[in-house]
Amino acid sequence: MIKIQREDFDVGGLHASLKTRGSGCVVTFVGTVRDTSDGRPVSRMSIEVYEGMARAQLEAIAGEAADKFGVDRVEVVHRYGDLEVGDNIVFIGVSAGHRDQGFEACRYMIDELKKRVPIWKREYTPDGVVWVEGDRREQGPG
Amino acid sequence: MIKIQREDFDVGGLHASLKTRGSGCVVTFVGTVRDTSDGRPVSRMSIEVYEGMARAQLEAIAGEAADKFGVDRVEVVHRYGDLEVGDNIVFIGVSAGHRDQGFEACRYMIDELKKRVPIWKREYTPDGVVWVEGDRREQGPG
Amino acid sequence: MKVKVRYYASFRDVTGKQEEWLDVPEGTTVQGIREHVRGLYESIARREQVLVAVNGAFPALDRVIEEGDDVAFFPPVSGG
Amino acid sequence: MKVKVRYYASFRDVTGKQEEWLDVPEGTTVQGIREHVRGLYESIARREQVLVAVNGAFPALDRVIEEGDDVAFFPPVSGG
Repeated sequence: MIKIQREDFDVGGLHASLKTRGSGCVVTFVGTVRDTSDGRPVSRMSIEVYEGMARAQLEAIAGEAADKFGVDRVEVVHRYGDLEVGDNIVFIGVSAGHRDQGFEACRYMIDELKKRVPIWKREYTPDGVVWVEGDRREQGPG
Repeated sequence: MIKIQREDFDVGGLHASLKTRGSGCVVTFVGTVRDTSDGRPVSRMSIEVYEGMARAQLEAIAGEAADKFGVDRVEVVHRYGDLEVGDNIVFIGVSAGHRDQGFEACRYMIDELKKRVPIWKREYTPDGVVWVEGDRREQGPG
Repeated sequence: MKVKVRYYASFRDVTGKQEEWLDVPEGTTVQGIREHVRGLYESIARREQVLVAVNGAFPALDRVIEEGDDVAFFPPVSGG
Repeated sequence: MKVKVRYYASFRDVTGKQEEWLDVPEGTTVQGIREHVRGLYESIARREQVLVAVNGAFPALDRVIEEGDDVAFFPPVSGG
């Protein structure tokens, strides 16, 4: 299931929903808000999403992971809105027969998400509010 | 923290305890009991552990992961005793600044666990009870 | 032909707009509408990477824009 | 010298023992005690991989066994 939501997610519940009787493992990646970014302190973050396209891209990525790695189930949740340090940002979880598949599929999904899903972070730093764009930071208007 | 226990573990609670303010991600691997093994149906499993040595090896592996990949926190739980299909067997979780570290450390730990931590599975199949040893299955006395 | 375009993230800030209607010739390609937008906004023109999505996907640059297409401009993404 | 050895997993089944005392000469190495055990149990002798741990670690095969060492024999592990 793909979800794009403001609310936090329940890691334990998502984990349970990934399991199948044929799965030998569940691999998950959760991205969280760090208190630094490129060496600068970050006090909080806000996340903007182009929702319709983000959902379409995430569904495509989940389908690619299933095709390439033969995973059993996939769960993706991405949050938007205002987040504090330590908050969850994204959940990517897969279940699979074996750990090679599980690790590769989970890694593939987060890597693709970071390349092509239209979501942007804005970090609140002592220097002001900064858009994060790809691997670079661009100074915003305030 | 390293735990070797009969009881199930709480994935959500372990996840929460891995987070730090400086971490950007949490990567976890959970091994579960599959309903097949090498193409044979499995109805349940029992797990034996040489506990003192298993703990020492897991502590060594956690230390190696911290040294090699610079992870923030590590949690490992391995269960023993009788397990049913779908039950959790092992939890390996790490928090880290970046996802490369997180994925590599988590993968390293489960790979090392499967090589050198003295724990053995016994699968209940229609052909009898089978010790799993490394990648091979050895027929047990019944 | 009138085409509605939307701006996301820093592009909304630098254009001062969430969306606008552009008047472009029939047969304009994705590449063409990107040049058009670069011509309107100097701060977008300066950017190395200007992503254009059409109807929720990343199209080929020679794809022709049709009336009613949903066109979006944004900088490199940073989710996850 | 008397050394206590323990057997785990299928090795406990094939020896029929959880542990036993072996009488080996002073200066016996890890390799030596493994040969000794292979000599006692044909089903262990047949195994390609016979792991020996001393005091919770995998020692070098030329390590000398000391009185009081905690020696364990087991097949390849299968946790996780």
